[in-house]
Amino acid sequence: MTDPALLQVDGLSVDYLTPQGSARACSDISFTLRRGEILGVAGESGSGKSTLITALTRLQRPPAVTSAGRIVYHPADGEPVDLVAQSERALRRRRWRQLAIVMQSAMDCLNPVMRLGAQFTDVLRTHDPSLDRAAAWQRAGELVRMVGIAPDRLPAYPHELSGGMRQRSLIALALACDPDLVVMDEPTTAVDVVMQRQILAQVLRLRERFGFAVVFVTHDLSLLLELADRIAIMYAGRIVEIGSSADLYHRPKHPYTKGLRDSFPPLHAPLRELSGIPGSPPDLRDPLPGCAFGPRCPRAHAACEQAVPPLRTVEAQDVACVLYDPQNPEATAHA
Amino acid sequence: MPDTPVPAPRGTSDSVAPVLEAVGVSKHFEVRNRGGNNAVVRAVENAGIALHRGRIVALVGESGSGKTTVARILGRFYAPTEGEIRLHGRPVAAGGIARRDYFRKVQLIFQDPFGSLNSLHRVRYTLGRALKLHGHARSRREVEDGVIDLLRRVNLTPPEQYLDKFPHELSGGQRQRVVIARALAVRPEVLLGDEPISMLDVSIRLDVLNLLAKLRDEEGLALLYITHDIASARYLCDEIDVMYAGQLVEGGPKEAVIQSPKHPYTRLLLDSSPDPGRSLAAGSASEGLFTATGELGEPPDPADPPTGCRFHPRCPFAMDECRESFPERTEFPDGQWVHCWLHQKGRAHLLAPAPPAQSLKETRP
Amino acid sequence: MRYFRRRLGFYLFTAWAAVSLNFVLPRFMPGNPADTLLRDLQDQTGQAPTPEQVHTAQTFFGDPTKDLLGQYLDYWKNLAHFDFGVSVTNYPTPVSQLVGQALPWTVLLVGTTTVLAWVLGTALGAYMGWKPGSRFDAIFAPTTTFLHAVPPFWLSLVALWGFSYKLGWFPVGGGYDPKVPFSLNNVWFVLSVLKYGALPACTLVFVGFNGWLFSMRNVMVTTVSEDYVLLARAKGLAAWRVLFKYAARNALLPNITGLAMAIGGILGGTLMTEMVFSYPGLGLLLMKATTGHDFPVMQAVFLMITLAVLVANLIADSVYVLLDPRTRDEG
Amino acid sequence: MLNGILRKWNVRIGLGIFALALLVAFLGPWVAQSLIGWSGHQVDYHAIGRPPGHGHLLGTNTAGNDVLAQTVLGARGSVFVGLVSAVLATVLAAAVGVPSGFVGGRYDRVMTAFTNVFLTLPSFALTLIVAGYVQGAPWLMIALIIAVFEWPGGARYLRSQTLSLRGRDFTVAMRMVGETRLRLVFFEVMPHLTGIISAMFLRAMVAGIFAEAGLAFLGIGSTDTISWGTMIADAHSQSAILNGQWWWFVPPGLCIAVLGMATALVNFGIDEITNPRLSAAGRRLVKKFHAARAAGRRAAGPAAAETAGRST
Amino acid sequence: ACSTSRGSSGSDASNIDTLNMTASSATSTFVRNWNGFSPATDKAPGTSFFYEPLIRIDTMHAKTPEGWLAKSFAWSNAGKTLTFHLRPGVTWSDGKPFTSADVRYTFELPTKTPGLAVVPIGYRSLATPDAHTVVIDFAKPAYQKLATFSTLNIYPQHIWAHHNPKSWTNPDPVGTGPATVSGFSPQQIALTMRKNYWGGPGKGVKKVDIKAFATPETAKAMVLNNQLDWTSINWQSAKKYFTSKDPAHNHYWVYPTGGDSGLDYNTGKAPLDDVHVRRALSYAADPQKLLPLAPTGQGVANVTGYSAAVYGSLIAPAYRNQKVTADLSKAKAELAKASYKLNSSGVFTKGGKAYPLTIKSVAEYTNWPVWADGLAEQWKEDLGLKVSAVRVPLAQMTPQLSKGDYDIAWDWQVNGSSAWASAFGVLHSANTAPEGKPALTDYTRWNNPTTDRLLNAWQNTNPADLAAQQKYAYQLQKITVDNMPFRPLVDNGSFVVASSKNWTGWPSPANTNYVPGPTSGPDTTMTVLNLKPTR
Ligand SMILES: Nc1ncnc2c1ncn2[C@@H]1O[C@H](COP(=O)(O)OP(=O)(O)OP(=O)(O)O)[C@@H](O)[C@H]1O
Ligand SMILES: Nc1ncnc2c1ncn2[C@@H]1O[C@H](COP(=O)(O)OP(=O)(O)OP(=O)(O)O)[C@@H](O)[C@H]1O
Ligand SMILES: [Mg+2]
Ligand SMILES: [Mg+2]
Repeated sequence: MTDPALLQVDGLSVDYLTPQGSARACSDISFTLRRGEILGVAGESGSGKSTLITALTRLQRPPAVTSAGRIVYHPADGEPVDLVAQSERALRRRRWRQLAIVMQSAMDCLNPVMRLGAQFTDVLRTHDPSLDRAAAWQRAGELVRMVGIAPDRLPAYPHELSGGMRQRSLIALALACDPDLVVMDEPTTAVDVVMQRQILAQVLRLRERFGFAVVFVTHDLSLLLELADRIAIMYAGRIVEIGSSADLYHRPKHPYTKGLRDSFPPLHAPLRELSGIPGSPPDLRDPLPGCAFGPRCPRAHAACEQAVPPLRTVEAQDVACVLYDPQNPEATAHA
Repeated sequence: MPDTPVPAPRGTSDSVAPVLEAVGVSKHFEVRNRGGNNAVVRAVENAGIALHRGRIVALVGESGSGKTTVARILGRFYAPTEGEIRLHGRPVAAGGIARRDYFRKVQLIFQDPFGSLNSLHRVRYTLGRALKLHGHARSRREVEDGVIDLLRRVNLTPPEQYLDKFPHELSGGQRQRVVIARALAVRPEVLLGDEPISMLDVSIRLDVLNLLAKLRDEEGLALLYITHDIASARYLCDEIDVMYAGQLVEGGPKEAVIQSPKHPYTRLLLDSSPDPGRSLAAGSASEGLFTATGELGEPPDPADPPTGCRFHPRCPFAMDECRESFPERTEFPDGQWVHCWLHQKGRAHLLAPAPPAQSLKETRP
Repeated sequence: MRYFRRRLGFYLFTAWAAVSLNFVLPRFMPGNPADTLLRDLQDQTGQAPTPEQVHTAQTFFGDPTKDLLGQYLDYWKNLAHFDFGVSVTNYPTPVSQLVGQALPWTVLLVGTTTVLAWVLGTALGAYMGWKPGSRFDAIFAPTTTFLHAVPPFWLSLVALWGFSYKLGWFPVGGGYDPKVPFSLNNVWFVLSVLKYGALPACTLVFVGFNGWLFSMRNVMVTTVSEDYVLLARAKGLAAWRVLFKYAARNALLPNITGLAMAIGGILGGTLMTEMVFSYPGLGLLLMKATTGHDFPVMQAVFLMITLAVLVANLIADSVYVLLDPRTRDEG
Repeated sequence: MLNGILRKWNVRIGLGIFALALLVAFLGPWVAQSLIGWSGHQVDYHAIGRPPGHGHLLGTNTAGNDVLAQTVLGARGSVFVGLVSAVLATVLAAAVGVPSGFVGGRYDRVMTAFTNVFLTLPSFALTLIVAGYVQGAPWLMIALIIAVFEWPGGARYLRSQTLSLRGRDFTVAMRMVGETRLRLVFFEVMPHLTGIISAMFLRAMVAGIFAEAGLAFLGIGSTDTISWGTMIADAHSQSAILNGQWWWFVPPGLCIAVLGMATALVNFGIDEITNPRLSAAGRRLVKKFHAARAAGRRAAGPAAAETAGRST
Repeated sequence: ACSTSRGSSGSDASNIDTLNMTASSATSTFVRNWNGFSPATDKAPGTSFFYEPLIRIDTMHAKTPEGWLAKSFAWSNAGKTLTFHLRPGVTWSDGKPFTSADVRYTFELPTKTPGLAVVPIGYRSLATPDAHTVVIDFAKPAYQKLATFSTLNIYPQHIWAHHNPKSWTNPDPVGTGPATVSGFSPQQIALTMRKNYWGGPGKGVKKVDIKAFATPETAKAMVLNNQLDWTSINWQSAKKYFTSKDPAHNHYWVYPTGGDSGLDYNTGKAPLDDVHVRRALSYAADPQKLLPLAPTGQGVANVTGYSAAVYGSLIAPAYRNQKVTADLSKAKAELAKASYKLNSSGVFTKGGKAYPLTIKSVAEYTNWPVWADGLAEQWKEDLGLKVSAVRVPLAQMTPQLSKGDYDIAWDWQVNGSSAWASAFGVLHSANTAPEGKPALTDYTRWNNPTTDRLLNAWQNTNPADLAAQQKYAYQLQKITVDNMPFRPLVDNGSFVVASSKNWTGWPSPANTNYVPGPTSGPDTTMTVLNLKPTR
């Protein structure tokens, strides 16, 4: 893993401002994404995954605001830039050529009253004005063929395509301008396992071909374990653990990661009784002073309520848990 | 937490009479297709399913394969186009058993716990109505006691705390448990669960699965569990039936089906299901059956299904027979059965060694 | 296409219902043209009608409820020949002539003001919905709320009082300057039509655009938060392109059907405006016919309005199908 | 949900205005007689067509009636017509729409066609024609006529809502538990329609007031009651516009407008609850946030902005 | 002929030759329909400029008939024969001569054309011994029919014989009258005065523009803006809002029509069958106080209803100068005498039964409803009697009155074309009907043999015999004043709005023998011919 860094996220915080008070949906998020890497982000519903994705691509909608942090992007050519500080106009030039996005619901993401092909050509021609109409259409055809859709479906309207086709065409669309980074927010939740497999296999093959990096968000940890190079586990707006897939699966450090892993019964391995994670996630509007997972944590103790544990490197991964705090007497018990 | 092995499935399906049984049911929907002409969607074709006391049958299959339709036929939400439903061996069609009496025996649990509870009614009302409707409680006292008892049975404790809550004050898992409690209120013998956990957050799904297992074990309910997720089916069920494009293609004891699938579609399903254990079992990656997953093709159009075995256009082993007619049922000694020409034609060896499927991820240098 | 066939069937049915209703209504309602005539006569001459006159008037108008089926068939036969009969209060002028005289004015007034109001409202609404909470939105939203709540005819009255009587900027009524020769080839005539139509048109636009503005704004706000608009932004498309091709175009759809649905209401509102400004259109004709119990004219005007509404709906349906491919497959 | 609605300021103001209008409508004659000191018809022979002042807060009309007293009495004429027509229209809409959506099948098709026909007919022209036939009808009749042409829109909307509610899991679930049809309609489906129905009711009420005023203005209103509509019509026919007696025709029009605005406010509130995206509150906060940030940055200089980004 | 540029009429620089006027009733648009046989109420105006009757009525002098197209007329054969001597030298506007054949054609048309909505005169025979004589024979003495001839315009046979009078709209009328149509648009009709009119070319009016006005408000505004010279609308507070703005040029006159309006009591119905109730109501009604509420310029009526200015000596000397006044003490005394008693809430009761009263008036009129409201208020304050005021739409007033569906109504009373006709319509039992059945014109359901006998006798009296006329008139007047089937309150008037900025020569009510109404037949012609331009 010696690839150069593509994206450096540093202390990113995102708030939702509501009349009832603001909720910090992403809090002090830091990580580095390397070129060509697949970073998985997992966590339960409401943990801030989508918020993170939209913040990374600077696409957040009111009432979300980036309240702190930097997102430093390293283009292949040129100086690193902080996306947070960029103007909308400057960003627009980077969009899709460098940053593309695939969202969860393909039906909602395609303009229902535009033909599929037109949704390709407008972005192609925006970023490459030299492309004429026919050439753009040609290119759109190549793109959809890449994901196993016949180019003669280009004149179709989105509602005339099956769910799987729509989802795949979104992936093809994301690759239209050969981006450096594709962020994917649960791109396969709405399709069934067979289709999911097909789509992910395609993403991997295309990644091989084009070398883009992926930030892949899902709540399905078992899927990420197969797919991602590294995985970040989010809980209540924070990354609680980040590390390679293998490490996370075999040696989860954070009690939450462990609980999450054990929420997925195995397909082949011997069965045992699993219990999931009891309780429900905290209210982000009213954060606890200590570890947000404390109330649900089987190993919680007094120290957990004091302060939010910082992310620190433990063995191969980074964990935010007092159990791994060298100053914590309980820590040794586990480590 | 100690790793306690799940008890092995008890009894076999043949030993006792099924509580609820679908015999050769089909369901066709009249729809209007794009040209504005009428078309028939063959959502379910000649399916048979038997639910036994104290056992859970899982029905798996990809989207649109007809699972929900089967559940709704069993729940008498749809009348089957063909075939019949038998409750304790008695056909229930037209006049056989009154709807009210039927619902007393068979209850359906919906996928979406957010939608299946009326947001304007308190838990007390929802459960109380179910009790009163079937005469299980009359006075206020009885209703209150009945509701408390129900809440306790679905592990919502202390029950008093939940009595007067509105659905939006409950978490997803709690809501699904209220839904189950409502189904239990009529004291059914059969529960039909249509993807009862798929809308729940990952961390709380197991809770509900464990509750269903408890109901089977402690109350001897017969259960149908519909899911996409084979892993959870394996975790919960005794028996797995696989459905493809409206047809039941394979079934049998769960471990048999999962460890040695006899139908290529079951293999595809298993290969497609994420399994962290598999991919991370270092170096064991070998060729799967469906390597070129990209060229698998689209699922069939239920309004115009392929002839013969409906899986043939996507099947790597497709033979001429497969295109012509639907194969007979092949039974195996351990209770597994399959509809596949490979077995009829003695080519089963093609499937025989079930290698651990290929990992999605290439091992990168 | 099946969709069209079904819609067409519906419109034919509605047209039949409207036409029949039109036939039935006058025949079963109290009131009597003879009485109206006599009273008017007395009103004009200042003399009581003689008993002979009373008798003559009553026999002239006869009993409207005799041989209904035969009348009904005749009614259809006449309609097929575009024969709407003869006006009572303008006897023996054919109704078609009266309608022909009034129709252009209403078409002119309603046509231009509806289009103007719609375009203005939709454009402003799109802009407000694009950036909800902006200063423009914050100022305009409450203002238009209030304007929307003002009864149109009252606003017309106030406008008439202010602009015509107090300030004298506009004429107090009529469709053109009677001093100018009545001819479309005459520039002065055309100018006078514009001058006379300005105030009614302005009030109609003023009252009318708020509704469009609101529906457009609200749909736009919703549309702007759709995922496909977000994706369009993510694609780095120019802002105007996102606004027009993705947000506004989709948000426009309800306003298009709304336009057709509203035609009936618009005609109703115009009627009052025509009253206030004595604008010589269909509304005024209908009004006069109603007070004069001039059934043939009432029937004809009502039929015109109904047909206009039906045609507008039909057009809107077609346009909608053109603009929204999803409807084409609908059952 | 109902609680949430009542907590919105615009809903509160709107409902407040409605409550006031109702109060005035019911207490009208009493208010006029004891608070204003003039009944609507009482003639002040010493003040004919006087502008506001001299014991007449809103002046008098040319018949020597106190305009304020008439406005107060007119509330009754207008509001009652609005109220009754709204009740009728809403009941009709619910009685046609809800069963149509719930029962479905042929009954639904017939009712839908019926509703659509009504919806397509130009209602105001028809109202005018029908009202013209029954000229000089008592206010109850006027209300009835208005209601007859006001229900179809609501019926269609209620039908589609019922249709969707009927297919919703919770209704299906209760049916599968064995719930009776009647209770399904009244206890499962109807409660979800109350928001819609109440909004519809308010809108119908104002539409009724509008329609009454319009008809009165055209001389087809009820003739035995004072309403805001008849006041405007009288003012118009008695040359108040030409003679500039604004105090005569402005108050009733404003009253109608204010009631109209009250409905708009209530409906906005309901809209914002049912479609939270319409609420601009969040956006305003975001704007404020950015403004505060920009101000902070300007105050602290560019260097501070760099570090500010990293804190917290 | 119209010029192609903007109209130049009325501009300050040139001489004035166009009279700008309106028709008498509001219409927003004209329809080109001058079919005189049509019963239409919205025909195009201007008829009196084209068609003329044989005689005219001098309203200002006891409604005396005078010759018009007929130079003279005479009764013979005890009122059974009427001879008209036509004016020689009269031509139709197309140049053809006017003869007795045209008169014959016109009078015979209703009887010869089935379905024509025109009342036949009802003569026995009609003869035209020569081109200028028309002799009409009646079966009975027909003195009172004479007035009818003042409303029957004569049409040219040579034109109408070629058209169907039932369906022809007569777009370009050819008549004996002073003008012809030179232009038509929906808002204006342009007329050109004939040079060869039998009555002479007049004193200066060359053209007449008849303008449409949708509401009286529009007409008022047009007058104020100097767009109109002449119109006929009732202008409340005209002094304040009109004449005082330019007293020298702005004129507003209310010409008496001879009749009045006031209260009709439904004498066929309790409690108004009780004369004391009627008197109580009448004595408590104070028109003096009502008039300012709708100050149209009309005056308080004579107690008989007959206007003294018109009928003069035909009104009984006892009443001649007696205007209606309120007398509260008399009212209260009558109330005490009534067999119906007022209960605490002000409703008449008798035998435990309550008889609530309403007063109806025509909703569309601007003055009556206001007065009716005021009356209700007066009765409430002065008698403690509760009467609710109801406004009835114009179209329904007649049916309701006719069926007796009212208690008290504000309505016209003595408004016939002659003193006799005025009384006959409202008093004779031939014109009434039992309760519930439609009465023709006697809405109060006054049914009294004496009255009938007097009316019948009067009908057969030669109008020239003034003493006989007076005898019957006085007796009838006493009956109505005493029994009060109706109570006159306000003089009926023709309202005339005129401006002398452009045209002078308007008559005034004090000294005129014609009424300057814009649609008053020959009187209109007389007015126009007498106008002189100011420049
Ligand atoms: N528009 C909004 N206004 C206020 N709070 C919001 C808004 N959108 C999201 N949130 C809150 O922000 C938090 C994170 O939401 P986010 O959508 O990022 O979660 P997620 O991890 O993507 O969940 P899911 O798996 O359900 O998609 C949640 O607690 C949510 O309640
Ligand atoms: N009411 C209906 N009318 C017409 N077609 C229907 C109807 N219900 C289901 N179908 C069709 O029948 C087929 C089977 O649908 P069903 O819902 O049973 O599938 P499923 O296996 O439950 O799918 P999923 O996993 O997506 O829930 C689908 O093609 C569906 O489109
Ligand atoms: Mg998300
Ligand atoms: Mg399903």
